[in-house]
Amino acid sequence: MSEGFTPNLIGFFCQWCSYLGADLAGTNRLCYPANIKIIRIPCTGRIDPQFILRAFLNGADGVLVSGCHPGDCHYTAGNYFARRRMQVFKDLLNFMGFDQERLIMTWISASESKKLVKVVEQFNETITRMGPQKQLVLPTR
Amino acid sequence: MPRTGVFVCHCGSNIAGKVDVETVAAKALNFDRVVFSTTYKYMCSQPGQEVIKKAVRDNNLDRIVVAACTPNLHGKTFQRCIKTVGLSPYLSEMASIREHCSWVHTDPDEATGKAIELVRLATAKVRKNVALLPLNIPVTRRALVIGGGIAGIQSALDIAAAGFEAVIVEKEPSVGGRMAQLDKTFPTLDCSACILAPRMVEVATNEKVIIHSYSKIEKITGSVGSFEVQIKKKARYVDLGKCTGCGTCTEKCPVKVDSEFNLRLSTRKAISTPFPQAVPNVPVIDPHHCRYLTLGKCGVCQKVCQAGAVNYEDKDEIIIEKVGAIIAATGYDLFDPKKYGEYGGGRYRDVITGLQFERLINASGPTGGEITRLSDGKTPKTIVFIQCVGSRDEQKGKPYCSKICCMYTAKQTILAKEHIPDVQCYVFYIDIRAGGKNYEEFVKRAQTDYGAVYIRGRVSKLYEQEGQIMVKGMDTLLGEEVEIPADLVVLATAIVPRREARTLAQKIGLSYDQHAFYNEAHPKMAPVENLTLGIYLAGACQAPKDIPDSVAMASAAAAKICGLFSRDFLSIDPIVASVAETCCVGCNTCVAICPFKAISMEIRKDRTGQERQVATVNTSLCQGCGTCLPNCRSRCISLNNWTTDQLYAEVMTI
Amino acid sequence: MSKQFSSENIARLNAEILVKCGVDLKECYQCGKCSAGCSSNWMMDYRPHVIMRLAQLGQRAAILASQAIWVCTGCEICSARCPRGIDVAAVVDSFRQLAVAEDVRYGEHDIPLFHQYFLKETRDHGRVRELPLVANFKIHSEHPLSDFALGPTLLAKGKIKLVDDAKGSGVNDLQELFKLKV
Amino acid sequence: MEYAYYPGCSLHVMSSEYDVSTRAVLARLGVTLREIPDWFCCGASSAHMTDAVLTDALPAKNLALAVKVNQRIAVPCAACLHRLKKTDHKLKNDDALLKNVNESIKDNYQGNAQIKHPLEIIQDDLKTEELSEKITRPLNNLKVACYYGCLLVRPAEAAIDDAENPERLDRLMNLLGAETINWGFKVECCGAGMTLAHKESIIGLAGRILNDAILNEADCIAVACPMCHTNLDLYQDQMDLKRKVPILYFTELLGLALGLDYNSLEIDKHIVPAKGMLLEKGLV
Ligand SMILES: Cc1cc2nc3c(=O)[nH]c(=O)nc-3n(C[C@H](O)[C@H](O)[C@H](O)COP(=O)(O)OP(=O)(O)OC[C@H]3O[C@@H](n4cnc5c(N)ncnc54)[C@H](O)[C@@H]3O)c2cc1C
Ligand SMILES: Cc1cc2nc3c(=O)[nH]c(=O)nc-3n(C[C@H](O)[C@H](O)[C@H](O)COP(=O)(O)OP(=O)(O)OC[C@H]3O[C@@H](n4cnc5c(N)ncnc54)[C@H](O)[C@@H]3O)c2cc1C
Ligand code: SF4
Ligand code: SF4
Ligand code: SF4
Ligand code: SF4
Ligand code: SF4
Ligand code: SF4
Ligand code: SF4
Ligand code: SF4
Repeated sequence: MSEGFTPNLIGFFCQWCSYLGADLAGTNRLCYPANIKIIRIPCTGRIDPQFILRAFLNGADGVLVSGCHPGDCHYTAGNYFARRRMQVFKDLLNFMGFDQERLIMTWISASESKKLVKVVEQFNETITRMGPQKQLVLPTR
Repeated sequence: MPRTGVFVCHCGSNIAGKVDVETVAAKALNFDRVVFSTTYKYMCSQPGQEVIKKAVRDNNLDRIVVAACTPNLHGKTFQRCIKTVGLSPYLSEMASIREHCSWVHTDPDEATGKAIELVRLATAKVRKNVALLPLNIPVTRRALVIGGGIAGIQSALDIAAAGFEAVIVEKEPSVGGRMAQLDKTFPTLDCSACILAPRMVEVATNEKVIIHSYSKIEKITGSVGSFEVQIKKKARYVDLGKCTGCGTCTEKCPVKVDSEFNLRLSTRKAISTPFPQAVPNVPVIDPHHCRYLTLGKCGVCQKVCQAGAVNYEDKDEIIIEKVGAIIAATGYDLFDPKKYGEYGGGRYRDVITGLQFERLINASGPTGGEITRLSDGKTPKTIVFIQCVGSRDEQKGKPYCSKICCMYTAKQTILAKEHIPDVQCYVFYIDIRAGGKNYEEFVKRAQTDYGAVYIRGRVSKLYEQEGQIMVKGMDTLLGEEVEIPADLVVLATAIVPRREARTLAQKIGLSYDQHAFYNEAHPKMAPVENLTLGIYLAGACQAPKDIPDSVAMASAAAAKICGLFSRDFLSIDPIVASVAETCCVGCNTCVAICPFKAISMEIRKDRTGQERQVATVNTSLCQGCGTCLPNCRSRCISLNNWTTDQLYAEVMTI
Repeated sequence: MSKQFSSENIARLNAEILVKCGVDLKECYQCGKCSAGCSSNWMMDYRPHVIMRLAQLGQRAAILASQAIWVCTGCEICSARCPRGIDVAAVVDSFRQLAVAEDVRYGEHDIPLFHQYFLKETRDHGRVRELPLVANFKIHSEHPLSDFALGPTLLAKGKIKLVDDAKGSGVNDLQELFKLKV
Repeated sequence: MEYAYYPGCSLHVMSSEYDVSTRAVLARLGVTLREIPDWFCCGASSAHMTDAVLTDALPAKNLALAVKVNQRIAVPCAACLHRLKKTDHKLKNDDALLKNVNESIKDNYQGNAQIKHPLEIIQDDLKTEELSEKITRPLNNLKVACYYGCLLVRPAEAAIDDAENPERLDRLMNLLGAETINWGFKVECCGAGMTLAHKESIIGLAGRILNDAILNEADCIAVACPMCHTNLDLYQDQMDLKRKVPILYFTELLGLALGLDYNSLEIDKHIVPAKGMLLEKGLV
């Protein structure tokens, strides 16, 4: 645990569920750590592992991909593809010796604002405990 | 060279109370290609939009970022705003510094810091935005209405009145929904059948309305403007065209089973219509109980039918309907009180649900309108009503208020008194929710004119003693417990979505909440739309609703659809994929992966005349999910508004 | 006399109970289901939902001095049926424990006394011996002579032993945990 | 099948007939009980009502001692069962608390106990057919009100059956040939630990229960807890009842059905005599 370390967290949130869940967290005035930035994506199926790699290279300490629950994908199956892709990508990260806990994927629906807060809090805790991500950083940042 | 303007909204104190908007605006000027920034109290207001327009004109801006609420609220507002000054709507982005920042973070410095970062991301993305042309897609001017309750019926009639066709798919043998089960209705006490039946006849005879009863949705493909719907018409074993509705078959059929329509308070035959005014007034044979269909014996109904309508060989049938818009009007179910062991868990015969009570007092119900006890057939002299059973209960039921039970309980006390002049009704309630025109007055009448005694408090337990139901409750106003020996207890059970609501939603891509009620696109500004374009909501499938609200919502959904149908072409956001043919290697991966089968292979000849396969996207089928992109090894697919360039730009600025 | 509300008292008691038994008092919406089913409601000065209400409003002293917290049998009917999932019985336990710890003037004489002598038996002998318990308790109670006649029957039936030297020696390790006043 | 046995204070003297009959029927059914040598009082209501530390320390130490005999623990007293199970549940779900408690009890309980009431042992560990084969004196003609009380069914983590309509005891009694009544007081409170501390509670609470059993024409009430027994049995003289109702431990009824000797079950220790009624029904 590093003193006073605030991780840089990036969320890729599906526009149909988790992004709306984040909107709802706002409407309900829930509260979660400010060090996460949420990027809106059309569907988790759109997530290219390259984006995640890029995020880490640019200094992200943790990446959270969040989409609709299995079976609830707005596009019927995008999240299944994403899940498979993420697993393969995590295996690859693992193989490369990268801390794979820095990348997580969760299902948060448009109504689960409380879950969102919990997920973000927990993820923030985990990454804070792990300290800064130094394995994949570009020299110039 | 892009010239971006940044507009930071105060939203009164919603944003400015936490985020230092001036600093955000000042910092924004440092970001790449940002040439202008300002703040305003309410950006979405008319003067706010004028600020944007003026800035675009004065500073020659070609891109804007509005740092305000979520794009889901005002994204469209600002797109329209810049369109009026000649900019493509797609050259705008929003940074959600309200929902994702000022409202969810406590520390002003942190919030300001984050707001700056969010603006940085948005300016990075907008740099890469391009002017897109909206897609014009043809509109099939017919609507599908799923569910033939009062909401579905009303929508269909309104759509038909505007001259368009409406197709109702109803899973039961008859339309009518729950309203057909009710006796009289609050707050006017007119008889449910008297106001519903004419509407049912109207839909049945309206040439613009097609009813597929005893049918269910198998599959829906396509999108707004052109959906294709597969409907399974279940085998009815009675020919809709030949049957005259004479009822002889029902009369003669020897098999009796519990009536679903009468909530097991009576029986029906194996061949039957759910209720006398059914539409269509054609019976169905229940294949699980008919002796002929299960054992090969009987055949009475076929023998007695003079119209020759009974056909034991009938099979399920799949039909296809093409429509341009869909209304979900699937209504509600009732919470099963079995979970309440303290209320007998279904063991006490004289503890019934509110809907069962409606059947009991209904003149065409199982007792011909006599209120009697199921245990001994006696007329109850003391009736206790318990409200909020399964509602407002996070332990055993649902957290929400079911909205209509306060009212129907009041109604039932009035009707009980009208049926049994010397009856005494008691109502256990926690709060009375009677917000509606003449609603509070109605509840007051139940108390003053009909003598219902209202007791504020929940009931803890019911038990049988000496042929009565002992009600152990609390009068919190008195501060003391009360015990009432009741002859009949009526539970106002919670309103819950239809059992199959979730499966149906998954089939058609409707979003729903944690209870499986269907989600409106915006709780205030788009209450009858779903997030999925072209799908609308009516009635109690969205949340507990009474008849006036269901009808209002049904008409609103119909009006929205008529608006959609008023044009030949529909202009929609061109958020679709496209393939750069030159680099496509024809590997077929995307074809297999697209959930909407929007990609197909075509043959192209190159300059040397050689043929090769390339992928092309059918823009009318593509929904813009982007699943195909990461899977293309040659990276030759692009998705409007979420191009790899745009997302990279965002990721690079984190 | 009218009740005095103060934001500090409200916040303090809410926090105190949350720490003590994990119950968020604010969850209670005063439906009264706990009181309706409560075994001892007919003997209480404050019904359970009133205790919850007083607690929500920071009325600590009133609750600690009540008789209700002592006549509660701990049957947990209230907790089992609360629609908000509140462990009301645990809240009542918390108040009894606070009352004992703070040596307030109890709203009921015999019951807390009984608990003290019961635990004294446990502390000193490992197991509860009926005769000394009854004797000690009755001598100090407000009704020393009630059920005097029952004694011989109980003795005759073997429900009370004159000499009971059984020892639960396992309790020896726990001696310093007992904070009894008897 | 072997169990560590925690009789608890009530069964030690006051309700020794429950102890005797429990040991006898379980022995007959092939279940061995090994009494925990140093067991001591679980604290009953008095601990949790007055002292947060003792609430868990007393049960936890007993659990620590018990698992040294056997991880499976048989507890016939509903109050002890309730205390042990509640604490055990907390300890199993809260590592920090487990650590704390272990320090204060100077022991090392691992959260590895399986705590069962004899009713559960008889119904879940043994085969129904085996049990019915051993019945030599079915309880025909006997109308039993099965009374569960509070602590066997609440809260969920300590319960052996449904909180509102438990049926275990009824099932057992039906298996033994007895008729059971449907009544509203199966899970109402009899006054629990107030027996001596506050007689008024018992007269009121147990009185209502007895009256409903009488109203439903029960010959006797079957119980599975020494406190329920005492509260229902002790003060019938002082209550306003149409008649007296014998209160029998389920183990006594089971013992009779299994053909055990009447005297060996020590049923005569009850205040309200049961023998007359049992004779009349041909069960003695
Ligand atoms: C006891 C009780 C008393 C009431 N009294 C009153 C009153 O006095 N006044 C008042 O204003 N309101 C009253 N209401 C409320 C009233 O019943 C509702 O407001 C109204 O029925 C809602 O209409 P709906 O069309 O949305 O739903 P429903 O009536 O439930 O109709 C939905 C229809 O959709 C069909 N359906 C469902 N799923 C599918 C599917 N997957 N595919 C095809 N079809 C499907 C159903 O079979 C049904 O026909 C009462 C409700 C209750 C429970
Ligand atoms: C204190 C308060 C707080 C509220 N908070 C909320 C909330 O948080 N959420 C929520 O959903 N709702 C809230 N509401 C309710 C909300 O204000 C109303 O639902 C909504 O404003 C109704 O809109 P309307 O268009 O029907 O009526 P109005 O807003 O009253 O609009 C009517 C318009 O018609 C004009 N007009 C009137 N007569 C004539 C005439 N003869 N000729 C021409 N023009 C005329 C008026 O000038 C006015 O502009 C709140 C209401 C109050 C009083
Ligand atoms: S644009 Fe959004 S943030 Fe700004 S005033 Fe309007 S609602 Fe509020
Ligand atoms: S099927 Fe034949 S007998 Fe039955 S209602 Fe129709 S016409 Fe009459
Ligand atoms: S064939 Fe079936 S439906 Fe027809 S009368 Fe016989 S049992 Fe009834
Ligand atoms: S409408 Fe009334 S009865 Fe129904 S849940 Fe709401 S408050 Fe309870
Ligand atoms: S974005 Fe790609 S995968 Fe998604 S619908 Fe369009 S073509 Fe199919
Ligand atoms: S995945 Fe890419 S390369 Fe392969 S066919 Fe599709 S567009 Fe062409
Ligand atoms: S039952 Fe629960 S919510 Fe209702 S008054 Fe009691 S504690 Fe409050
Ligand atoms: S635990 Fe106490 S407060 Fe709760 S119901 Fe039982 S006696 Fe009443």
